[in-house]
Amino acid sequence: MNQRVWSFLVPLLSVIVALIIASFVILMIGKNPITAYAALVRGALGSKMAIASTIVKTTPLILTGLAVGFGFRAGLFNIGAEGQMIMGAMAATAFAINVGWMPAVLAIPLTMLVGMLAGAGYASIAGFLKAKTGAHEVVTTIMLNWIADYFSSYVVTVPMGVGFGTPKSPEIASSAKLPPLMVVQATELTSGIIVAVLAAVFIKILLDKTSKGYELKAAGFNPYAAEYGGIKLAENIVLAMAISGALAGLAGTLEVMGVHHRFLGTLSGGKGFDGISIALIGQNNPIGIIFAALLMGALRNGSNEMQFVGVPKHIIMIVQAIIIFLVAADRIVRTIFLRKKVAK
Amino acid sequence: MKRLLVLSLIVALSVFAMAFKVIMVTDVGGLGDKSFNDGTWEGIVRAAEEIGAEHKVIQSYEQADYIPNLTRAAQEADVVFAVGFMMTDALFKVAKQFPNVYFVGIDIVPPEGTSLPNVLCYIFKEEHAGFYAGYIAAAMTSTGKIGFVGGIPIPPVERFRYGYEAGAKIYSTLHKKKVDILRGYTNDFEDPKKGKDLTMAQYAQGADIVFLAAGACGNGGIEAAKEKMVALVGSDKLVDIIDYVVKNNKGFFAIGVDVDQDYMAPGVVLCSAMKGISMASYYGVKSAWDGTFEGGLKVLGVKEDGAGVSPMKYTKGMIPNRVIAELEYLTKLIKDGKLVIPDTEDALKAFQVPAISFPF
Amino acid sequence: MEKAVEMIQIVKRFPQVVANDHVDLTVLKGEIHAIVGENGAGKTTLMNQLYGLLKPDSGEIRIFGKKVNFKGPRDAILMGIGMVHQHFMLVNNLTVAENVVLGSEAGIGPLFDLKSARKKVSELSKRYGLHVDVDAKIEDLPVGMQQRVEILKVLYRGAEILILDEPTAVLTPQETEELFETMFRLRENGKTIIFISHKLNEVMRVSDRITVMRQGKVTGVLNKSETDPRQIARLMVGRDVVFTVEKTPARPNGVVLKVENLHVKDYRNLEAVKGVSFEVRAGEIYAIAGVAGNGQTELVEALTGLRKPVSGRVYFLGKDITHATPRELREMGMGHIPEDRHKYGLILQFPAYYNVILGRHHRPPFANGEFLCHSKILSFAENLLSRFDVRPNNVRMLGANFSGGNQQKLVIAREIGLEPKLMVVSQPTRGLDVGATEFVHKTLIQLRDSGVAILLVSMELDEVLSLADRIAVMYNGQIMGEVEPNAVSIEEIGLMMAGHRLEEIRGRVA
Amino acid sequence: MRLFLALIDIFTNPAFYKLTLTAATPLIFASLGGVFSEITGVVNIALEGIMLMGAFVSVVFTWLTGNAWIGVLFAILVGIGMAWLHAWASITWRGNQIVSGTALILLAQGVTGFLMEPIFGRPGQTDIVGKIPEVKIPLLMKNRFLAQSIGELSPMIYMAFASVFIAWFIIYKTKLGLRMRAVGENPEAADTLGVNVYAVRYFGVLMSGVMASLGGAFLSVGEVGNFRELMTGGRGFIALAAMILGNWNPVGAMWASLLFGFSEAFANQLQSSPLLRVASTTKPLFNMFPFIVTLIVIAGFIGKTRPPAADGVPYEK
Repeated sequence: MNQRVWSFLVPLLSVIVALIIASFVILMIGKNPITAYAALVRGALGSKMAIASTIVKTTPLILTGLAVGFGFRAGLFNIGAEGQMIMGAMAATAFAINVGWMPAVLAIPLTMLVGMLAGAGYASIAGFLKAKTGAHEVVTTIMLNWIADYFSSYVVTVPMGVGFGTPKSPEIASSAKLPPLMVVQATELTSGIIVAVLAAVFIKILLDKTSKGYELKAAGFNPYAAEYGGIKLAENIVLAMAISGALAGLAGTLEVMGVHHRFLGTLSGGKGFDGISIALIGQNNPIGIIFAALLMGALRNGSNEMQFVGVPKHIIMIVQAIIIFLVAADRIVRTIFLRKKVAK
Repeated sequence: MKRLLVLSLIVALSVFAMAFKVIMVTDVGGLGDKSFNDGTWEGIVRAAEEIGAEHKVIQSYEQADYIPNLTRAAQEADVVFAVGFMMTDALFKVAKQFPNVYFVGIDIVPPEGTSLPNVLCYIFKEEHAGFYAGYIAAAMTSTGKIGFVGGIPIPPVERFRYGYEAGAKIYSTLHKKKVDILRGYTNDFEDPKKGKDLTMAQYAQGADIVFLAAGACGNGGIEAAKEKMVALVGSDKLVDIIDYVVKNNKGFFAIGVDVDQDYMAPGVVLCSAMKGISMASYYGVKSAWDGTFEGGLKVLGVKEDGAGVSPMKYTKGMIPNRVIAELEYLTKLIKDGKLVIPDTEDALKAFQVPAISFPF
Repeated sequence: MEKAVEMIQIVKRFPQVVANDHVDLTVLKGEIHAIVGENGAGKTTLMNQLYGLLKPDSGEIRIFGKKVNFKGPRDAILMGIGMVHQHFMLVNNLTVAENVVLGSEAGIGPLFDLKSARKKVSELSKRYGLHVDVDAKIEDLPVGMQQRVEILKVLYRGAEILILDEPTAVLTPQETEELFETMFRLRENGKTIIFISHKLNEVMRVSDRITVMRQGKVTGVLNKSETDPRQIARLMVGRDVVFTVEKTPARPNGVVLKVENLHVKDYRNLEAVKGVSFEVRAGEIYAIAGVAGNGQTELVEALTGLRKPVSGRVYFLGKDITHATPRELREMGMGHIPEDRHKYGLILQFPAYYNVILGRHHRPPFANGEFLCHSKILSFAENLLSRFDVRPNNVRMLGANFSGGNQQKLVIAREIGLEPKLMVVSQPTRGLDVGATEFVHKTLIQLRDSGVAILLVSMELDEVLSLADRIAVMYNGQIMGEVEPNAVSIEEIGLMMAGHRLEEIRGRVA
Repeated sequence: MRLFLALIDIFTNPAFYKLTLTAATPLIFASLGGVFSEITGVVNIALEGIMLMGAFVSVVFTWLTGNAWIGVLFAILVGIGMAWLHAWASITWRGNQIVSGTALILLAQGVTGFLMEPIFGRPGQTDIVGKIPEVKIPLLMKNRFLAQSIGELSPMIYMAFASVFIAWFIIYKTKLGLRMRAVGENPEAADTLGVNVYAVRYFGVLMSGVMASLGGAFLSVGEVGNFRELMTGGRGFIALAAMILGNWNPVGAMWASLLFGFSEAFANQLQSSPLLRVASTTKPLFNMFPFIVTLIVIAGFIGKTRPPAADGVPYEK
């Protein structure tokens, strides 16, 4: 079967295999897997609200997935989307708190820009160090993650902290809040999803249609040939890290503008890390990443509903682990299903 | 398939509709924190068992889960608990949508100007609990140095510290004993090793009693105290520890937080600075059941049984009776409003120990 | 005479192609048996089966009359077979001694005894005259040395049957001669040698018998004494091959490239080019000959902007380009066919139409502002591929999927498509078969005749002699002398390649 | 001046050096795990997950048997099991090593969280179940400074340093080690010489399971005596960084881990120091110190490190 079909089929088949394996675990704790999975589907897609919150969850995952995936395309392993997301959200908040006087048409894009610039700037540190001294980006971005984490928890408790009992920033100005697309009770479907999808399309165009994208990919595939072809490697490394960081920063910014409306300490909740698996499930293709993020978002959101029928949320982490594992070793999946086909 | 789904939904809903139901939604930490979540749950279970209500707990993955989880809970339950300061915004957004469901927020303060009749919020005067810890620590230290290990310096943690420092200051003023306080933060509530390392660092600098206001990091701190104590005493048996401490008048101790953690290392955990979380959630459920529920904010301190010190089951024998008696007296002063424990940094700086003379 | 190797009716299929189609091979004990054929004829596949790296789909292998069924190279090694691969199979960060003993290390139990390994290896190298520093790391050794290590590896394992896959490509004539002496010595000791080559003069010089292959089939088994190169070539290629490159005398014009006292350091920060000066004129091919690892790579990198020179000056059409970037050089009209097409020349994961615009991807007509013009790129690529007869003529195929010769054609097509004024060409025919080599040579001559200045760096002496209008020989980062091809003997060039200056040689003769 | 006094106070305090060691030990174990795996050419980002699993399993079996060493033993076995999954996916099935690694981290987080309830009857964290006692080295106890710094330590700390030596010995002094280095650099070359590339890689990856699970077990039964969900807190990633900083060499990884432990102990000591007057709310910034130090060291002093050439590349015959 051809490559394109498989790249789409493997994640889907992996989901099936993972759900089958997990159903044994569910049986072991004395629950009914069918009830559990019905709850999973219901929780992810069963109602307007379910769909809205699935999309809310998907939005930042698309962007962190893009951040990591874009890095991979340019030959960089940006494990620091987590920290860039925090820095982006924090800077955007600091800006958006003070723009009450600005009309929304100005405040919204400017806030996004600030968040993206902060993410880009923070990621560029790693890019710059790699270009300048050859320092491995995995090490530097891991370190930068922790620094961002500690710094942000300082920021929300001291300079930006408000209120009694809560480590959080003040609410951002209402002109900087993203208008919701749909409101179901307290759940607001943020228009951030549009921004995220546009970002994916933008990255797709950048990679496939522009000469800059050509250079970034060339440097990612073969830095020697790229240099031979007149492409400046150091410049490309910094630029690629900056774009990757801007995407992660945008993920954090949209969380602030569209969901929480303020900066909360542990905002990222591992989404930067999720970006790695999403990027790879989506084969580092921006459009694939949208679907991979949607899959993750739906599983995560549906798993909340599973808790209501008494299945612990850890089950869904195990399901995710198996899916990702099978996507990694996709030949396992191909073998399982191709053999079946042959047998028929 | 679709029909099956609808059918199961109907069955589920009809079952749910019958009994009185309590659902607790936690933040990302979940049960097992030996703090808010466990404390709240304990009170819910106690009340629910008394009145025969259904009860369950839903854990959130991340902040974006608060609203969906609270909404889902409100669709099913009569009383919904939101536990943890992070859920403030979500709680009030959802509660507005469900005026017929009671909501209880633990460690949550209504945002300025918001007040809903169906939302009851509890917060605690941690500084009161911290006061006991500080007073006992100052009384018991043999090195003149006591430690404070905080998690992330969020306001509840800081209030514990204000009380702790004030308590130590009261003791040292009244008894003219010089007491230094070492302060540090793990900046984390999850990692016990970090708690242990920081506690050990404070022991290394001469502290012999450390107050652990750091969530699960505290477990590591307790283990640090145990390690030091066992090395000193040569045994981890309670009798040997008491014997040694009484005879030599020294030892290494930890002070627990939120709930009674004395049992975790008998004789080594000097006392625990407790919050009356389970009591709050117990009354939350009960009031909803018997119709006396009133919205608003309740601040629970010593007077309301919302803060206090553990019974010191294992360590009472080491602590001089005089100290216990003094604490009883001071408790009365706090209840009467004659002794105000500072609850902000500024109040702490300005805090002057009032002239207190014990009647004994 | 005893048969050392018999391969009977060997068939090996790969997904797209039948690599060995009922191949028979018989090698007698104590002979030097050459296997010749173009790239892709199936020589290497056949040898990989003999060495246990691949399993035949059908057929039988006998070693000294005994039927064998190898599960891996270990089995083959145990049967006394050793192979020196065309692409060196060396571990770069290990020392010579470690590389030689890897897989059959000395030592008690699990321990590795480096001392005895060093001793054994240096004894071995002395016995066969293959001198090499046993403690040097492979990555620090020139290619020629690395090959010695490969031969030592085989000898260390006590091989009775040695497979040498294109062993002479990187050696000086003297070194080649030494290798042949070694081979003869080995034959005298009763060892059997299988010698894979497409250099017919070498085959004629050393082998006893010759098996010729074409397109996965054996097209002939010949005794050397009864054949001639022309017959072998016909069997190899399936047609008559033109051996000498037809060319008219050069009509050089003004100086295009001028290099003055250039010093360049290599990646280890050691000086690799030590004061080189020369000029290349329009319409001539100026060749730099020499054994690999004598600074040619660094020289080319410095000229093409990939490496910063330490000192000296480079002028291109009168302009100082000492510190120009690759992009600036390209804009000025310098083409570059790099030595290692996998590392520098192509982006294997890119389709052909992307590969042919590398270096010009950022400017019209291929890019319009920031955007690529795919329609123009595609039509340009289609044009180029047909003009240079790249096969298959599919612009959407990934670089990795083209054969070696066609990859090289892609690179050459791209660089010529640039319409350069100067072409820096490095090892243009490495690993190419006779047909492709012929094409490349013709193309270079045409280019020269159209007035382009060509700097050719090659380790193949034949190539240099047949193409160049002037030849410089490089040794240890310096130029030993500059000669014209029709006024120099092979011996003189060989001596220069071994580090003797031209004046010194001619002075001695005189 | 106060800072200066505080620094003197810290550096002359023997307990500071002990704290450096206890902070570095889990990193030493885990980074050795990384070295074992990557030197044979398999990237193992799953260290974090294997550590977490090791921490959990050792607590479970310590709780069941009352003997912490049995806990450690089972941690090693499960660590090997986790590593085997990684090896199976990335060597046998030639999967993407980074993806497989992230899957295993998630698996460990899910499984440990999930099993808390059925095993201990409650989620979140366990009580203190017991741990490996410290041992005294009589020879060192004579000198006060030595006694308080390295005289009385958890035996697992000594094990960590022994492991550094063992790892160094295996990699540089045995036949297997030579093959490991060869396979990580040029698997094809090793294959042609009859070295079983897959077997050698399996060995490397399984050893990384042993080491990482020891690192996790040290955190739980070696140090704090209980298990808490996600208690490894990213140490697996720091170990990964230490491995790179140490240039894929066991001794280098040890130094990098020690540097990190040193800065962590230093930050703890400094922020607690009564000599230093800093607003308590800014103290969390001290926790950034080890990460900033690492960043500066890698950027300023180490720069380029060189991974094994075939690191992360599946080998296909």
